[in-house]
Amino acid sequence: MRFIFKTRYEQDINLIQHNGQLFWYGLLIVALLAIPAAASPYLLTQMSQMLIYTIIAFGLMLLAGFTGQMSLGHAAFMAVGAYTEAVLAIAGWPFFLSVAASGLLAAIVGVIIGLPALRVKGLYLGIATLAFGTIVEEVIARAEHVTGGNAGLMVPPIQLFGLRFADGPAFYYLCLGFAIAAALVLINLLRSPTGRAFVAIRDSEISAQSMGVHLATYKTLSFSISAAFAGVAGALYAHNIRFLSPDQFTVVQSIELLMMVVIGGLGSIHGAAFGAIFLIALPQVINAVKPLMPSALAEATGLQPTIFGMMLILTVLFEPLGIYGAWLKLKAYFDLFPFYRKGMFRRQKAFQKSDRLK
Amino acid sequence: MTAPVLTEPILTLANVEAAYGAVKAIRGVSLSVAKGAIVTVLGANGAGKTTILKTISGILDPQKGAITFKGEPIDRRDPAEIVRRGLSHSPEGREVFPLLSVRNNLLMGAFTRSDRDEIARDLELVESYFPILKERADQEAGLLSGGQQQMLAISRALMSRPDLLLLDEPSLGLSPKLTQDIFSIVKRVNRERGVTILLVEQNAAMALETADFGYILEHGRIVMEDSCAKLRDKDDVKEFYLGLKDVGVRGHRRWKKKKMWR
Amino acid sequence: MSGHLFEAKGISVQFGGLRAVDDVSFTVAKGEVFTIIGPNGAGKTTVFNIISRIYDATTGTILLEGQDITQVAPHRVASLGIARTFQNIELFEHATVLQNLLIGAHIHRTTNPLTEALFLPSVRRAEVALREHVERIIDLLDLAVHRDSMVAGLPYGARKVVELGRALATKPKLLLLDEPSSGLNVEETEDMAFWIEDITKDLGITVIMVEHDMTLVSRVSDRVLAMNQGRVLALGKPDEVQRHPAVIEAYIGRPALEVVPT
Amino acid sequence: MQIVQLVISGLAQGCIYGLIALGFVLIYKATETVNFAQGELMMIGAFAGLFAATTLGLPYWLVILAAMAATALIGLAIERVVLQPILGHPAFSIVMVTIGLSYMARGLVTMIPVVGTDTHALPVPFRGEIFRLGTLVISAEHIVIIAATIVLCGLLAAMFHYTKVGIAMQAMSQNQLAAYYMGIPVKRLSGLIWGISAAVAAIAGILLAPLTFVHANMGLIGIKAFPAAVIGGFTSLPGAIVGGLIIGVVESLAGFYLMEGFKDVAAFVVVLLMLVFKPTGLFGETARKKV
Amino acid sequence: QTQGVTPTQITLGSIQDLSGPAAGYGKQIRSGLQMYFDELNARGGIHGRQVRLIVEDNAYDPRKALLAAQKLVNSDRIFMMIGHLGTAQNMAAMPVQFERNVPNFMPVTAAREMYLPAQPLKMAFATAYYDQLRTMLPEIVKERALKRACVVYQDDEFGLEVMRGGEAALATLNQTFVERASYKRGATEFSSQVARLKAANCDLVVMGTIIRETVGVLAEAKKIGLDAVFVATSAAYTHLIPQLGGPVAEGFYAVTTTAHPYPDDPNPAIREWAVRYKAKFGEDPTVFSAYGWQIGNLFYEAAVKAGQDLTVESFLRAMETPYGTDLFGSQGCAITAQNRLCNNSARLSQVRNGRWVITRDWVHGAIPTH
Ligand SMILES: Nc1ncnc2c1ncn2[C@@H]1O[C@H](COP(=O)(O)OP(=O)(O)OP(=O)(O)O)[C@@H](O)[C@H]1O
Ligand SMILES: Nc1ncnc2c1ncn2[C@@H]1O[C@H](COP(=O)(O)OP(=O)(O)OP(=O)(O)O)[C@@H](O)[C@H]1O
Ligand SMILES: [Mg+2]
Ligand SMILES: [Mg+2]
Repeated sequence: MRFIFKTRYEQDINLIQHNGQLFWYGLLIVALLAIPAAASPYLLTQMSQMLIYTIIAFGLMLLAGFTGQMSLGHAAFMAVGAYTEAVLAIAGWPFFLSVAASGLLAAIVGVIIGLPALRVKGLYLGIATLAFGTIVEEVIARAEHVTGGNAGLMVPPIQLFGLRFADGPAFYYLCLGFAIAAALVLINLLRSPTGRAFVAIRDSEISAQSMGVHLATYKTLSFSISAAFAGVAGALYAHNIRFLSPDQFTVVQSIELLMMVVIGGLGSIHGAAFGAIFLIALPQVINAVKPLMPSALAEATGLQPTIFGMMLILTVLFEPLGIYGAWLKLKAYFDLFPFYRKGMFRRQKAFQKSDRLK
Repeated sequence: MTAPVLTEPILTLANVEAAYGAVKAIRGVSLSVAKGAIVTVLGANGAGKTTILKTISGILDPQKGAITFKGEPIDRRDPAEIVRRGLSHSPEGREVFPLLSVRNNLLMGAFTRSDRDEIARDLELVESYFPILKERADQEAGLLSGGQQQMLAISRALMSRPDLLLLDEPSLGLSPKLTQDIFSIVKRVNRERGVTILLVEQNAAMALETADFGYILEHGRIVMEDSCAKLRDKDDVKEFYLGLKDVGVRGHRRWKKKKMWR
Repeated sequence: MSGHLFEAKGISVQFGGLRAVDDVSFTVAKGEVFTIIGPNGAGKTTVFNIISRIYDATTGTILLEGQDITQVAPHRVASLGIARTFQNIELFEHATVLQNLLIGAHIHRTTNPLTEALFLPSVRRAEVALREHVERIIDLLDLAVHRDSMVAGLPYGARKVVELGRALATKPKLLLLDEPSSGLNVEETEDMAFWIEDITKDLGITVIMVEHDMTLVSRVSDRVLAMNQGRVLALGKPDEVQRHPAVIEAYIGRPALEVVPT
Repeated sequence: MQIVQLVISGLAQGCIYGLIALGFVLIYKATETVNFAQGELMMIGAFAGLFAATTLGLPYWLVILAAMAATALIGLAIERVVLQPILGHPAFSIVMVTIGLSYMARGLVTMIPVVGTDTHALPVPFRGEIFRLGTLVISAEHIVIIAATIVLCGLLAAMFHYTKVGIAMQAMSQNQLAAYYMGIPVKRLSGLIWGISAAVAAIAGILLAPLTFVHANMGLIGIKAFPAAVIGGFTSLPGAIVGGLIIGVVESLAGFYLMEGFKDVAAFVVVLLMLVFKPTGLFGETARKKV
Repeated sequence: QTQGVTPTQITLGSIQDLSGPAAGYGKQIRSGLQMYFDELNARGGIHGRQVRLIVEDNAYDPRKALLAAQKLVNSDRIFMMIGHLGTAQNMAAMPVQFERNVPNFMPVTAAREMYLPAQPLKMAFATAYYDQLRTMLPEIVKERALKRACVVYQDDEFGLEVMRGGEAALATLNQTFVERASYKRGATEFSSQVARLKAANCDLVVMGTIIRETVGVLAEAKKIGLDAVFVATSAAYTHLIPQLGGPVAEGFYAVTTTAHPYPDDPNPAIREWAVRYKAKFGEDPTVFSAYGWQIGNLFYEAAVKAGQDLTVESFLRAMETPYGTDLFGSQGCAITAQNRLCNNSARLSQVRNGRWVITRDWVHGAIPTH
């Protein structure tokens, strides 16, 4: 057990609360920096992909986990970012400019998609975003002269300072940089008034309003920040995948993004990262254990979706707070080690209340 | 007041402990409610009164201890099943069905019953207690005022014709006049229909006047139990629960006196 | 203390066929504690909802410091200096007490999302300042023990205090308290009385309160407005209103119960 | 005439959307969660019908009953195994579970040896039969679909409004805790509603089978049924059907009169317009919190 | 040392749709390939090397295809990508392969991008949808004296290719499409599309459709009485069309390359092959199983020619020599440095009495040069 005596208010505000944290996060960064030395090119691409999804997860977590707005159209923001980046890269824009443009354009689309959020909540918002996502997908497919339509679009590699950032360690470090920056932005927002306003909207719109929080402003702000994250991640994604087509950004993809934050643990920043790791690692793990399965099962066509669905169900069933929840328990277990009591984490009966009145 | 004939207990709690996650809310509570009696539990904010009631009606599973209702154990049962055994609970926070009409709310109170005529008669009865419920029969319950919802919650609990009625702060948010009415209704229901009542109240004066037997709860423990007549005589009860000092509870002192349970 | 801080001129609200508030006018002087009483469903909370702009008045105007605020947007009300608590408690359940209070101070933010994203030193300074402001409220209301607890796990009484604290954190001129003492026991009601006194005397905040506890009402209010069925029944000094026959008839019932120790 | 023909086709297709939407609304009304696996229940129902018709060789009306029964059982089982343990958790968690279920259902179906990833045809007695009314053509399949939809909707709406169990289901969706306090057997009713909506899904599946065949991904049509339910207000059974019909007709007309691609997004454009102009849908009640 | 080749083993990769909308095909191609290589390994392999085939799933999603390609190329270090299914999927995977000098051998998609622009690492066998129509459509139009051609197509690259091929074919006859209607992939309802065709009085409908959509369109057309000649590409040439469509599929045409291997095929070798296939996989083979087998066979022949020292270069050199017909009567393979397509021939089949019958034998299209 660790007791921290606080003597100044700043201590609550600081990024790092104590030396233990400093040590572990430091270690994590060092490990992340060291990965290219050990990883195969394939693994490195996967790691980059993971970092890219982490950025999306951060954004979606801000929206779904902290502002309480459901988005079933997040792939659309990714698509806007990815296509903007591709088109601008082809037009020869320098990377940092084009990536900024991708984020910005996605944010603008985010504001537009966020507009229904001003009138509808919960489930309805989910459907509205789903509808919007589908329409964006269709628009991309139709705007053939810009996006290449259903035939797809090849994305040129990033050229930065005369160097090629197409793949390998260079691209990985680029993604890492963006992911760390995204994490910092998210944490900073959450420890300041904006983040608290988001949480207020999530918990009670009516009293958020009487505290002077302008619902429309903050909801659209949350949508646009979240979309900007997805847009920037989409831009990186475009370079990692190098081939864009509208069917990479469907409703199913949006649902998978949402799945990612739920499995990771809704309402926590760590959870976002865990979710991204899960989403990318699971197919790898399934492939890795395939040789161990009976061949009939290993060759079964529906294996991957089945396992995906099963993991999602098991997570919600046994660990509603997702991977992050499990992580917390593990930590508590070790912190308390000899004093750990069995009933401590027993789940209570829970009772659902109507969302229609919020 | 004449003490009613105290028969065997209809409800007993033996050494019950309940917790919210890692927070223990009640610790080793033992109490018993005699059949036909009105029993009250008093205690400060956060003492665990609501928790006791929730544990009895199965909303919360006790970690330890046993709860017996009509001679059978009811701990760790499905709440709906406990209700069907003849227990009814008017919860803290009203908990009406906001989008159902007032009438349907009341009918849901009688969900476990199938005697149509009797239900109709009970409906008339509760509507005579609180005429507003009849006036607003078709209004959505969620749009009632706070006090009206409270009346609805109590009436709804009565509609199941329980053997044991748990009332959690029934007077919360009611006007002084209705508060008096509520307690007389409680008494009437108890006398006329033989319903046993377990009452949790902040209005200690009223509670002690209405009930036969009382428990005092502090920090999740029962610190005192006695007949209400005797409880009303204790100095600490007078001071902390009845406010019977010349000038308020603490006079003009802003600091708090420690309670010393004797 | 010249002029009114707040004035309601002939306000009415119609819900379908129901006139919940019917031509109500009153003024509140600066520094005053103005109490609204009335039977359940009289329209007291609705008056609050009009003032805090959750409902639109069907007719009538409301003025704050002479300025017409009948049409302002609901989220602007806080910056005009009006804060409120809710009858059924509307806190941010999945946030700590500290965070709840900080959200209360939202209108006093000096930073914007861009500087916050980078957490510039100015943001840090602003955060510390906000925190200091909020800590003073925590001290005043004795909330230090709950500072880092999730609101979801607090007992009813503590939540009432947190809500009061959150309203104070907006640094209001006019504070609307909807049944501040409901669910509190005598001792806690006493605390509430002290706080209301402090709020008006030391912080200079004007209070409009809806309350059913007549002891508290007599003790803290300067003037009392009694309502019934949406209309004004009586307006005046607390004891005058309490003695008003119509008020006794509709609201108080028989004289407050005296518990005489036997 | 052209337009009438288009409207008729649209209505028939709309009934299918409506039937799936009906399943959404049923579960929503009783548990206030959205079942993303409703389309997959429909797929399971269609496969059950296929099995009854081809392997068992049952007559058509028995095929329907058998499929309804089998799917209802599966619905019950799903409820019992994965939903009951988290009953009472936030709606969002339950939605995620149903998404997981839909993935699993799609995956598992393809693992069944004979079924696999193939497309199958369900033998139907009235297949290909058409009635002509002047130049108008109405197929028997469509008439059956429309009739079945109306009957089902009427029955279920009556259940919700007039029976104690129906009202109790609404009650438990609004305040589960209070439902327990009233002795409403929340768990049993939740199982019951899953069974019923699975049976409705089975009917939808069997009615849809002649039009789109039976295959593992046929449930994806459920995505179009969401807008239908929303347009109807999500809490109204007739609303679901009306919403479905609107979407069916709009699609049909958009496909004929508007430019390419409009047919596919028509449903979503309509639902967005609806949400902007009347967020509660055509028949939804405006629920506002009183403070 | 060439990637994926050891003294005892050749590692090949393939990406199929094993869980998505085209999973039926993917599995059959996999089975065809697997059957060929299993039998080959049992015979002793290629110059003493066993062939190991690693199949990845792309769920018909280009993104997954790309990741699968990265895995196969970088992690499993395959020698060659063989029989990859899907146009967009191949488009996504090829850059990854080519960066590591991994050839794309005989993808199962009839898109022109599989051999154009010409590139040594591209090798294709499937006559492009575009060319299928360009060669075959004028024949039908002239034969049946059709005047009003229409098209209904899936709104993606596949459907557009069909539409463009039809346009090119009609251009040679000074005709154009009088009506076009499209639908989104996965659509189940075609009433408004068919209504448009009917309103335009079409007598020929070119179909850029696959299976369910084909049957859906045919059924709707029959219902509202649109009486026309329906022609599709090899994408709709599968036994499922007559099986699902029943009477509505009668008379429907599809361009064909390899013929469906019916268990009662007149050719005893094919009959015997079908029996082996059924014994191994428990189901009757389809034309996709045959594609898989043909691709495996062509790889074998070229690899044998390449000799003991198997490298990408030696294999490509061997590939640029002519190959003859195979078990299924293919028109051989004549790949050159400029032409990366085996041949551009096609035939035409029609559904008669519930099965496919070849109605016009091989027509040789021009060698593609674009
Ligand atoms: N949902 C919860 N999660 C965590 N702790 C809780 C929860 N509900 C209650 N508690 C804790 O349990 C203790 C007992 O609460 P309970 O509500 O039973 O008190 P009470 O006596 O009814 O108080 P009140 O008079 O305010 O209603 C309190 O300390 C409270 O903090
Ligand atoms: N949104 C609404 N729609 C319909 N009727 C309403 C609405 N809000 C309040 N009412 C009705 O208006 C009347 C006044 O309600 P209000 O909440 O103001 O009462 P109150 O005086 O605060 O009572 P209490 O002391 O019980 O809280 C009640 O009869 C209530 O049913
Ligand atoms: Mg309580
Ligand atoms: Mg009120």
